[in-house]
Amino acid sequence: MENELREKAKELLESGEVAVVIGYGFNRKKTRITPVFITKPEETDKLVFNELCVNNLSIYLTRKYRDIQKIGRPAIVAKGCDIKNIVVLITEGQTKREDIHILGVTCSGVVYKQELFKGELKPEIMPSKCHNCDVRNPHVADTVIGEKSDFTPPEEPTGMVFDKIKEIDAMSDSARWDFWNEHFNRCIKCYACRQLCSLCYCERCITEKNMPQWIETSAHPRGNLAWNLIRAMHLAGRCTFCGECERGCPVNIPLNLVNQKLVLTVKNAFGFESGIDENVHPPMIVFSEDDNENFIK
Amino acid sequence: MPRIGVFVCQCGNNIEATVDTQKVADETKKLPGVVHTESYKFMCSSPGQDSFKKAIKDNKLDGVVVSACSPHMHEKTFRRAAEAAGLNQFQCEITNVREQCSWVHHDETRKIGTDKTMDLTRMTIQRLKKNRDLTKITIPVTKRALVIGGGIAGIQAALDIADGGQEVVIVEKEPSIGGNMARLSETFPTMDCSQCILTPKMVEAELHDKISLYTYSEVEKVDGYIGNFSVTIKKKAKFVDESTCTGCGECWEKCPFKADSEFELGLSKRKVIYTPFPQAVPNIPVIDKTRCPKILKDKCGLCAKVCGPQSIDFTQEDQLVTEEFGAIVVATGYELMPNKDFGEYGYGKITDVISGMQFERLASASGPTGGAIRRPSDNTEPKNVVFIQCAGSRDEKRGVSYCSKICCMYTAKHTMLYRHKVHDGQAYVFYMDIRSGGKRYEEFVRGAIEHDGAMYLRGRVSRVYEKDGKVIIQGADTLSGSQVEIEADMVVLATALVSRPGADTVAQTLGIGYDKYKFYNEYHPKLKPVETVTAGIFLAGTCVGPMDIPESVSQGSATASKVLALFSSDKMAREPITAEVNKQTCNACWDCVTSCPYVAIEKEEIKDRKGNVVNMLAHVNDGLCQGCGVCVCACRSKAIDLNGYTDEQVYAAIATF
Amino acid sequence: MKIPYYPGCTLNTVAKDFDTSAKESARAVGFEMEDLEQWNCCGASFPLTPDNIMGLTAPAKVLSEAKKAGDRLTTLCSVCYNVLKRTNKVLHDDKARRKSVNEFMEDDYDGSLDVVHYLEVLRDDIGFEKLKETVTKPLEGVKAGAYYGCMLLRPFDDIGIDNAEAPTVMEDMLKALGATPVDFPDKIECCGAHLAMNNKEVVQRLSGNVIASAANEGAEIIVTTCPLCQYNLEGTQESANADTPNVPIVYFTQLLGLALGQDAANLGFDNNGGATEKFLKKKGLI
Amino acid sequence: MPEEAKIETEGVFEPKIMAFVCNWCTYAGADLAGTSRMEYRPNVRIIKLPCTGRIDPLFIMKAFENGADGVLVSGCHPGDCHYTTGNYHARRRWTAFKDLLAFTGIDLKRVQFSWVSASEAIKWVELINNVTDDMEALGPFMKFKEMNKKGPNQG
Repeated sequence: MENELREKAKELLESGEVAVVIGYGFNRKKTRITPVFITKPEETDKLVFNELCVNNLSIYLTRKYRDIQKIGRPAIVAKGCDIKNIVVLITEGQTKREDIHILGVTCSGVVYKQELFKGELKPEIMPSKCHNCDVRNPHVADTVIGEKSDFTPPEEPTGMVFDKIKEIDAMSDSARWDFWNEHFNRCIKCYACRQLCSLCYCERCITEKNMPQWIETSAHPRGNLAWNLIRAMHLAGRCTFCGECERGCPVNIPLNLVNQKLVLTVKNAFGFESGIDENVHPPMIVFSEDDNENFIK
Repeated sequence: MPRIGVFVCQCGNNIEATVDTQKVADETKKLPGVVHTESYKFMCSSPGQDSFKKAIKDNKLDGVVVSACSPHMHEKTFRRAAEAAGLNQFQCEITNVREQCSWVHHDETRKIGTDKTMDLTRMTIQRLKKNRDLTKITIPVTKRALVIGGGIAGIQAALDIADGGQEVVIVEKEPSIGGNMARLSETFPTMDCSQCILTPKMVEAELHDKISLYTYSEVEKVDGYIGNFSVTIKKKAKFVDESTCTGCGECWEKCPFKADSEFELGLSKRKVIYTPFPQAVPNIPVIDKTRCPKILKDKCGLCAKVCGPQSIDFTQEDQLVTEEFGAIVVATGYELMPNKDFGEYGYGKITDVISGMQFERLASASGPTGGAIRRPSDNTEPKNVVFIQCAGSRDEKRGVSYCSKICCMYTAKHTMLYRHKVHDGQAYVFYMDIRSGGKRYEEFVRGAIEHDGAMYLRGRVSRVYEKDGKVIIQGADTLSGSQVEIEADMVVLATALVSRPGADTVAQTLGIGYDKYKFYNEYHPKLKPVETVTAGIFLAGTCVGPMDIPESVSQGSATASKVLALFSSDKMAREPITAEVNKQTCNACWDCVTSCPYVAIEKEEIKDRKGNVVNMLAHVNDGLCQGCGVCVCACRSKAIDLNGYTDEQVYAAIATF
Repeated sequence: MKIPYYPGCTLNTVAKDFDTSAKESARAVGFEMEDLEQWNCCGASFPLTPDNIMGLTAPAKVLSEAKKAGDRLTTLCSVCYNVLKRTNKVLHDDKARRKSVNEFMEDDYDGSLDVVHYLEVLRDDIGFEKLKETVTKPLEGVKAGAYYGCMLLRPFDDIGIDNAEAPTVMEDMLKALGATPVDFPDKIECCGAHLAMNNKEVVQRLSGNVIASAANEGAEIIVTTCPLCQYNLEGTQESANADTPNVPIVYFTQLLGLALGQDAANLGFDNNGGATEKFLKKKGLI
Repeated sequence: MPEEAKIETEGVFEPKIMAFVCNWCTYAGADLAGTSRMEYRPNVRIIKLPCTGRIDPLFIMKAFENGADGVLVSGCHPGDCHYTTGNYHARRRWTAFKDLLAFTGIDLKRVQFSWVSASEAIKWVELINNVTDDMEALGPFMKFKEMNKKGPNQG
């Protein structure tokens, strides 16, 4: 599979069809996977793909990485779940489908965090998204690499995130409040969640708008709550549940819970799943006259 | 430091009774930035406004708060006064302390009212501090009006606008203007012949040098905004060259093929090349391309052979033209409810059950029977005719909930026309209520009953069926409390007036609202009856709801006055409550473009000095933006803000809370 | 396909033929009607006063029982259908009355049942096209007038089986059976209904009108969905002082059974008026 | 005097309710309540916006941060929006936001949504009275107030 990937990347670079291949490679010590940006055909051997490739590389397609954009037309190695983000980026005009070459890789799951990997990909070190993955075969791609997966996701989503959401839903208001307060209180406003998120591509984040300062920038519980809730709102109907924000959070705030909660809301209320079709507008900027309004008096 | 003035109105005793306005004035004086406060008996009075202006000048105020009645009442008044005193009018803000405080909290100790007034005033002061000077937006105006629909309302609007010296285009989808009124026989309550009063207007419209008629045409697309609409019109192929056709009639005389006449509602035939009726304007025929054998299979072509000026052109195609207009009058009219659903009235099954409009054609001198009342099945003169009112109207379950308004009157007219033409005939009318409000209307109905002997039966008809060449009507007469059965020769249904099929599509094309019956929504049903929420688009006639000819004509004239007012200057000013994009922070995600209800946000190309497109960013079109603020919420980076309701203003108000 | 079925008092007694012919025919077209284990009278009339809770309890009990058997309930008698369907709607839509009824019955029925008439099953589940294919003995040359009466159609908002003013469901069925449906003006008029108890003259006048109206349009046989209509129409014909044409009055399921090839002896034509068997013999159907 | 102290000393709790309403329907409805001299509880402070479509979840967060015990959001009924569709957009936004707030443990009685037309003065009055009652029953929004008291965390 890796050979196939390298061959294709080489071909793309040689033909000049793309100027850079954004992919996965090993770090110098060969212990960890890190993003690599290949511009020379002879360097395509650096490309790898394995169960450690958890990173969502779609972030390098955004305006946050203008230096990469400047190199020229990119090819990007992407798992199905990463492609969902690319689809959202296309929907939101951040890139054009024809401006990128998607090297879709079939995937049989990745680790939740690389350091958990001890030579074997056990279910318990895989994130919830992998257990429920419906895109192990890339759904939007120019080239698909790897053997076809015949994995079918369970009808009812399973995994820690979903269990925890159910658990929280069943809690009392004050228990929920305490749960989140405890987590959000830890927030140090480092914005790693934002930095890692390919859909947090704003030229200026709302928290950096200081006239008026809607969200307090200090790591005060009050501002922490506002930040985390408003960020979740900004991702409502867009978040693909890639999990990068939670993976990157240095204080381990379970952001997957908030995001998945809204993914479920959007799915139940508006029948929408993000990252599937680039021609469908995200649900929060459109409406249906028949939307449920039983909560409105 | 800002220099703010606060003016607390006592409104006689309306505010003063529950609010200690002097205390509010004294307390607010202590707030930072407030340099002048006063309490006054009637701020909106002339002396009140004078002192307001004087205070602005004397204290060199750069912002004013008036704590008084609702801004819906006097915001304009005070803003105008502020402007007169040299202040930008958007530096004047109103606190609503009458409708939303003093009138709703009846506390005699005045504590509640005073406290709340203080709070509200403080919020307004903080908001005001974030106000920016705004200037009214000026938009150039294309002095050319489009009238959609060439019925009486549209014709009247066009004539009045044209008489006011401005150019008008009437777009009519039928081959002739005239609309439903052209079908009518005589009109209530004066009984003058509809065609006699309508035809001169039609001709006048045709001959007016400021009016262009686009018949057999439909509006396809509307872009732009008030003063600057760009409208694409489809001119359907007539297969007749309008510039050379003389309307001699040779072609339709000779055409050997016939079809049901739409104008005559199926009561007679027309040719395949035809004008809908003899007085058609323009008097130029069209070829029905769905039936013409020449067009369908290249056979016949007789019309082309007999045409003197060689005007027939079988190769013509539909044409799309795009033209600029400053205002649009929508006068698309009505239809009668299709009656196939009225099982109990046997409509569609029984030939001699006809609609009121079909009766108009029977009674019309130019109609299929030359004005003689003949029933459709066997062309005999009906001696007993039953008129059933409210067929579909006021029937929420299976018809429409509203009253169609004109049926009581036209049914009375029908009974009269019938009696005038069939002297020994008897008319029966089943009615629910007789609604004859209007000048000389009630007298008219009385005339039908007392002079022309129509038998009015208050009650509903339960069943209509055929028996031995008669139409049997079973119904209730609730006044005598008995059931009645009438053997009639013909039944006339006063079917409900409904909007035209496709009225919703037209509304969507124009961007105007409509109700559940697809009648168009007025801006305000009482005070802005001919305006729509979309500036520059006006409504006339029955596309708004059932109305009679005088009302439709009045509305036509009313829209004309609105259009002429709009065209009275080369530029128009409008409130600057519009969204604005910060180009530095726009992500070009186009969420604003998608969510905008007005298509007011465009993708603007940003070019470098060489003219290469380097970027695309959102741009708000001031002419189209109505200032709802949906885009502001859609924008995650808050690169859009709404002037007049900026984030800073709202934030300041919340933060004061 | 099995559908829970509520027979009702009349179909269990005087209109037994209606019941058996319907069940037989159902089997022939591919569904099974299962009698409810427990049932009582439907109440026989729907209470029109909104505060009459007691009037709702009998049908509510039936519905609650039916819910135990499934999500749908079918029935044949127009009156039972009308009462059950409307009661069900009340229990579904009107929280307050649902609460009162349930409190009284110590039950928790929520109106979630789908009450359907046998004709609806034929039309919507089986389909008249399919029915037509199942017919083995087409009723060729039989001019049949479909008489609906009141209860099967109205009030329209509550019942909604067909256009209340110009219904066609029975005509469509008759067409599928190979018969020639005859439309007649009085097909949805009242037969006189319960006035059979105390005012026979009215019944004779109204039922007489119906029969005359059908005969006038050329109907040779009248088809009903209601035991009470059948009783009133036939009773009117048989009464000595009525001057009405002698047209057989049968249940629609009897003709259905006949067309589906069932043994005519089991369809109960011998319990219909004398003219019935004669007519069917004349047409060569029995 | 800080609010909590006031409750302790005076035994009264006057909830603070912030209402975000649209200019065309609810604001006009509230005006009509005034013109009709109806009486209602004085605890509400209205912020007028052109349309419910302009009401950002940020406003609601900020209102709580500034000590609101309850927030009311109200606009035109579906189909009546002055801007034709602004309220439909708002409705979507609220659907997601209310779920999120509930998930965080905020009692949804604290944020109430309503449609009040320009003619529904009675509905407005009842709404304000009910919301005020609800807030009184719930008591001061201590969750937020306590959070406000906390200092910045030390990371």
